[in-house]
Amino acid sequence: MRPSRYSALDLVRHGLGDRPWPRAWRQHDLAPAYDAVIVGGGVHGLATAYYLAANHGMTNVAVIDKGYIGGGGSGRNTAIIRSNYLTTEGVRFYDRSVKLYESLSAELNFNVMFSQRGHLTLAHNDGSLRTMRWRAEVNKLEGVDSEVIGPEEIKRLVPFMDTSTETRYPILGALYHPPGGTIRHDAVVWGYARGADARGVHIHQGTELVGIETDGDRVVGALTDRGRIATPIVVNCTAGWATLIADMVGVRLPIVTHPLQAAVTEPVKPFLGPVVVSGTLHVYVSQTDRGELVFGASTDAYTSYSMRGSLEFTEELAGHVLELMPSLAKLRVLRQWSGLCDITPDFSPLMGVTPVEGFFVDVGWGTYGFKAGPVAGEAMAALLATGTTPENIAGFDLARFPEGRLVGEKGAAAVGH
Amino acid sequence: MILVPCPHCGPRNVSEFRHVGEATARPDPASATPAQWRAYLYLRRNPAGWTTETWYHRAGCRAFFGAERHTVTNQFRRSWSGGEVSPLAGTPAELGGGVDASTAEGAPEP
Amino acid sequence: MADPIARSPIAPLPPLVLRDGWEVSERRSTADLTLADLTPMPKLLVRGIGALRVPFGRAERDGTTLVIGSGPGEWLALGGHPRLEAGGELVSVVDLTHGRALLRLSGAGAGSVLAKLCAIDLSERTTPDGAAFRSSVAKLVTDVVRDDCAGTRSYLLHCERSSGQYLFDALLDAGAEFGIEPTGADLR
Amino acid sequence: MSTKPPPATHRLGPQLGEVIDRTRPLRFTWDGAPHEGYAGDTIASALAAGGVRTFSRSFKYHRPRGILTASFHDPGCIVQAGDEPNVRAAHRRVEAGASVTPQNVWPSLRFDVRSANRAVSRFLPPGFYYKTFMKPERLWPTYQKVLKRFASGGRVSATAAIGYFDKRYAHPEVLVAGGGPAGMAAAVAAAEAGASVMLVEEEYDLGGHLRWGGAEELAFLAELRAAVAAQPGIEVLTNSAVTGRYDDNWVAVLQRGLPQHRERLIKARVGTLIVAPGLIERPYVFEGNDTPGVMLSTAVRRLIKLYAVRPGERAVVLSANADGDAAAADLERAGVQVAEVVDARRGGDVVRVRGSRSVAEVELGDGTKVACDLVVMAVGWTAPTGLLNMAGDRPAYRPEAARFLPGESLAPNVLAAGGLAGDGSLDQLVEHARAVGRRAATGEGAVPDLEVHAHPALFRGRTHGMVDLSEDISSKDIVAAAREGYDSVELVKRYTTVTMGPAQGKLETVNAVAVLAEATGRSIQATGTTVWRPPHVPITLGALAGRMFEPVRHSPMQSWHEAHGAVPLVAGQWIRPDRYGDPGAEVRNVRERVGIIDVTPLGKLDLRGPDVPKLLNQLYVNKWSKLEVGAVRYGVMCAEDGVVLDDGVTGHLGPDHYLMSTTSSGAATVWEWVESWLQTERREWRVHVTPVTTAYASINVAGPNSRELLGRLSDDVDLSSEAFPYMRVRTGSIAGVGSCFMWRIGFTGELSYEIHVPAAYGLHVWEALLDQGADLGAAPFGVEAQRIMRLEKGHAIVGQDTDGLTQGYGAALDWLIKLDKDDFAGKTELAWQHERGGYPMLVGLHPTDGSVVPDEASQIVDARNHIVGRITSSRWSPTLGRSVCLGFVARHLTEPGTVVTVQLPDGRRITAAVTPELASFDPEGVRLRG
Repeated sequence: MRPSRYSALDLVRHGLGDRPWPRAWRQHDLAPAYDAVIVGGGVHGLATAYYLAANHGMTNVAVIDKGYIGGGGSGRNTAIIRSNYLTTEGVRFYDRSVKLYESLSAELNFNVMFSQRGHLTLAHNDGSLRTMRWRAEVNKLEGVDSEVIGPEEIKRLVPFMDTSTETRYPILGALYHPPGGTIRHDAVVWGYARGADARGVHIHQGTELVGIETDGDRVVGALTDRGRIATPIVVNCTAGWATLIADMVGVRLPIVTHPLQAAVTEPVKPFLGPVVVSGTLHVYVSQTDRGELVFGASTDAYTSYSMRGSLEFTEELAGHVLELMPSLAKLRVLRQWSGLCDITPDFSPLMGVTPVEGFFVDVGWGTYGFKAGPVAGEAMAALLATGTTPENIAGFDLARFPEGRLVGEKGAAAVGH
Repeated sequence: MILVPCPHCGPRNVSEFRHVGEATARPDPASATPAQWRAYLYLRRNPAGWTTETWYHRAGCRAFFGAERHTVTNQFRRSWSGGEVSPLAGTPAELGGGVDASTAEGAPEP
Repeated sequence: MADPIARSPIAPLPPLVLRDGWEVSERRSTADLTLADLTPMPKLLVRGIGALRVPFGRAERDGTTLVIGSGPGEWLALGGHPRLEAGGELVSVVDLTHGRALLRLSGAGAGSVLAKLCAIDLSERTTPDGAAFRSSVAKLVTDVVRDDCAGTRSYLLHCERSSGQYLFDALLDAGAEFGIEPTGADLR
Repeated sequence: MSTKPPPATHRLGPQLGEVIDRTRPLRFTWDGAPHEGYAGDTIASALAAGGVRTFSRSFKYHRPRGILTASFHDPGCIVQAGDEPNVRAAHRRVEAGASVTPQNVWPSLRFDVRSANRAVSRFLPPGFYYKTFMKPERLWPTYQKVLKRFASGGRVSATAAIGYFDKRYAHPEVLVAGGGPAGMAAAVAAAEAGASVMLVEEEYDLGGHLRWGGAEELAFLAELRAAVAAQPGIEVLTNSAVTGRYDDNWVAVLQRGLPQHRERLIKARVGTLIVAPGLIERPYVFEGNDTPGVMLSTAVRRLIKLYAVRPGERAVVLSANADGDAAAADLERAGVQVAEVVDARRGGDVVRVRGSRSVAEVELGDGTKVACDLVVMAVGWTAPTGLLNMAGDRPAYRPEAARFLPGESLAPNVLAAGGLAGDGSLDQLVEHARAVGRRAATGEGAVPDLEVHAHPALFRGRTHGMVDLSEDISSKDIVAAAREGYDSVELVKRYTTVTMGPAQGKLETVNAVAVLAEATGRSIQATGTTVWRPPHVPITLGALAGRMFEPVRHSPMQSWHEAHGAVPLVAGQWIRPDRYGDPGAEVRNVRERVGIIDVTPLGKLDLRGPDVPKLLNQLYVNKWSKLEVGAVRYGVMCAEDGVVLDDGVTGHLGPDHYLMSTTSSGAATVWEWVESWLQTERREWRVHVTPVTTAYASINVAGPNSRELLGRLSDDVDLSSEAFPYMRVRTGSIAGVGSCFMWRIGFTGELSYEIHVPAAYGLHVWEALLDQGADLGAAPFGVEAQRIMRLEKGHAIVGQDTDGLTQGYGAALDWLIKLDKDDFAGKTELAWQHERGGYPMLVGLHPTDGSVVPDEASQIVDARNHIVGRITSSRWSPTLGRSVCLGFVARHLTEPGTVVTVQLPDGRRITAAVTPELASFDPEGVRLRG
């Protein structure tokens, strides 16, 4: 079946008739068997399910989530979209994601509010500036719009920015990436869920994976707290619990889990255009259409599964925000939260097959999983449906660590931001 | 700000420490296979529960020490001097000594 | 050639005089809360299990020398050379007179000032007179010694030389609301 | 516009517990017009006294909003005060001369164009923006501009005064959050038991609801205040708030309105936290419940008793409890005509309120319509369980009491007291609180259970109304969202944004949950609440940031550099001279005469003990066993993955005594690296490590005249090439300063001496060098000139000419790496890299057109436009009169003479040739050995 179309006209119709809107996705009983069980009802899991159904006609699929959809990293990240990466592979991969995001509202008939307001990565030292130029040059060769700009141009784009040389870490320049921006993260999750549901995918919230049944080295079932599901395919699309789920089938992943915290201020009238990122001050900030400032920083310094958040996070964050924009001192922080990030040694994901037949991974997304949601879903769907690994994720294979083929994105991270 | 029990200085704010990471014994370089060696470099158990790890009291006694911490509650139950070497050094390069570990730089951009 | 002049990393307030080859401030403040630069004082780092008797976390006077148990098997000796215990272990002595800065924060409000920069509990219960600890002060690794003078609350702060001026300025800023004043040091 | 403030038409005569000082009138402006209030007035009470009823417009439908709670949480009273946005007008005291303006109004408070939204509200269901603006895609940015216009909140300005904010640490054994009767009693009991106590109250005075009680309550309050004052162990913080409880009882307290600062963050390591915030009165949901003139019973009592303000002329009171009845009595006493007291306990109800700008008429459950300008709601309470939630507790809903109460999973070092913990008479609550206080202080003593009194469950009447006033979310919106499948409390919150506004759910959550439960047919307990997250009370970025401590490091010669116009270079914590004038001229002076550079930031580790050679062999890739006293050697360190970590020279100063130098930026890393090996893998080795980076002022004296210059200053060291050859170290005096180290090494490629002088004498020696060397051309040079010269010499910089994946052999270190050593850090990976081969290599590059300097990070591409390398360093060489570069190229391009294509950032393409050596200048090293 098709979902009821959303449109301005429908808004008027429903408004006049006070007709209730149909459910965006339905509730189902747990079927005894599915062709594939996707673990994790976030953007990765739901996008994978959506493209399985939409691109490959594979619809006897379940997405299970122990909580509610979008309750993990997908609903906790700061929804920054960009493709200004360092390596050719990275740039191509994320550029595909940006392209998919650009047409996602129309594709899903659900406005995900992708706002390409531009993305600035500040450089406070020559090493950092060199890295920005490195990224800009690779981006340009791949046809991605990125350019290194100077303090005057930065001031023009962000009048609140202190671009003087009197600051502790003066701003020397920035990588400017016009197609970058922000998106309404929940809308992406709901849009994919609605689209997948309309194509027959079963979405099971409040359903926790408790075990994976194998026959030799082959997956035969998924055990949940609501019962057993017979399935030849289990896809691990989780963040925070990736290693715990892999442990169920004895697959070891090169992942450590760190909390990543974020905070939001009270709303004020719009004053900040682009997304602003500073690696040296490890802070990023953007203003939502509601007027709130959304902040993030780098992951917590020690591994943890705690999502309670810390005071020191907001302290460091505020200090660094005010070094960039001192006149915001009287703006108030309204709420802080945290999510879990699965960090790999080369800051690149783990995607594809594992030593256990039928157990697939789409994990290890660190702090950049949301922006990859659509392309990851598209590629994983292709892998599951065709059995062959798409070229654009071949480099993210599990074997690269024992074989010492780390992905080059680590290059920049260690050079300093 | 959790408290980390330094075996020498007693409980101190975590910002005084560097989390070296989950303990991993160094294989014998002479006989280690690539898979074994890279397990030492990259593979960690990453449990949601009690874990044995190494900490460095950067802003205190400068001791490396081992500790058992619960990764969900962040409670510690034991600590002792020693611990395991960290294969990848890992202290952010740009900031010199003498700062709180909490101001460390090094993670990739979101 | 001019005689060598030794200088502290902390710019001294006029009037200036030379004392033992060091350029120091003659200024004397009468404020209730003062901050003094004691950098010219000799500073030795002693290492070696059992090299000295003073326990870790305590500071004791050995004649004119203040011996600080600054770490496990590690001591700081300020103002002179302590008598080392004979021990089988490796013992080393490194002169850090030029490598560190030394400040004294004195006055009834000294604890209140330090409490703005340092997370350690400064109450009598936890850090009484003679207590020593190394921690973060204004985000700078600093050895702190509670070393009261004639019953008045006083702290010695010992940090890496190149950040001496930074720490000095941070303490003055924190002490402003309590009327702190910089003063020249009596180094004897 | 008149400059006379309006008469205080609504100000009452003196009240028993009033907090205003009638002897101190204050002038301020509201929306540009002059107003008057008294010291002690809040902005809202002062305006209400002058008859103001509308304080703002709501964010979505721009409905007029007035006083609802007359407390910090009041969603209708959020205003702009000067350059400060989102000020809580019902809490912030009025200041003389303040300029206060309403928010979310355009063009004016009285007439607001956007209130047209109200007409179309039926067409703006929750999440309507998800359902439209999808096509055509190119128009979305335009739609978005329109949406942005509706952003709520005040304004920030790029020129706002920053102000002074700071922080302090505290270590109270007991911290009490809430200064009402229970909090005061708990604090006194804890202090009596010998504990140090911090008592934190959000409002300006201790006392909580006793402050607006009758004579009896006020007398009891006076006793409690006296008891608190009598305890020296209690630190009282009013106009302050606990903003969060974190792991290990790390508690954040926001202290407001200090004389010298606006806000201060107190970070308290607390023994036991007592949570005693009292209860928050809950609004009632019915049609028109957000109309100005609809108030909570506590709001009217605050206005009357604390501020002597008459909240209206003719009131209808909906009462389900004693506080409602008391409010009715207070209104009567204040001369307000109470048209009707609707008793909810007997089934009385309010159906809807009519009135466009403010209340005009109310329709009751029995259908009667009563004309009035004030509707008072007393329908029950919300327990502010946020802090308990942060301490791991999941509050439990008690249907008979119609509110949440503390659950079972509270952390042992957190206790609850007062109305949050249960019901009872004032005496019972105080007794309970005293027991809690004693237990907090001593860890002993039983805490009696409090009873829980029945209370009618009143959330939504028979009409739909506003649930979240600050977000403009009605009960109808929540029902609609649930029907669409957003039927869990988390999903409905995200979809409708209910409880996401300034009050963060303190007023709205329970009503939202109740409406959702009603819509889904689940119980309130089963529906549950969202997780309360810090901060419990909004806190400014300024207070969180405090004084922003960022340590900086300076060399002993910093004052000289500043006095001589050095351009500063921020290198991590170090501030260094980048240049004094023209770097090219500085280079020429070094190449032709002699220059001096301040290299104090070079990391230096003093190494002592018999096992130092073992340590060096373990951490460097080359061999160290045979380094005799007086010799120095260059070394490179790799991590265990074979990636280049740092480089530098180490000298053998004397028996069991070495000095290791590191890069400036790597100093901390290497120190920890060394310590980690000595304290873990190699604990048996006897080595003492001491960082002595700034125990010495380090100066590099470089150039043909350097020997002559140093000779003039050092009388006890034979500097002749025979006595003091290249790669040797000597100890002696310079300019009268003893025990200086002199290393004969050269990063610049010239005859040069790196001297390490006891730091306090650094400036003395620096000035002596320039003074004595004037005729030799001695002049300072900066980091930039040094960078040019090292590049001419082909010296790679770790972190610039290598990256986070560059293993030893890729950095062209074949000549240094000794795989025949039995073990060293990174050996295994380096051996495998060597076997594997095929890795990209660092090479020297000369652009064919020597006048072009390709920017660093320019990419090297092949014919098919694929990236096959990049420029890592590039400069114009004044010595060679051409550009010189280092770069990475794919293995098949490393042969000297190979010509590669470089893509410049401006789009141009140039060619460059691989050079035979990394060094472009004096590759044989004749000059530095001279």
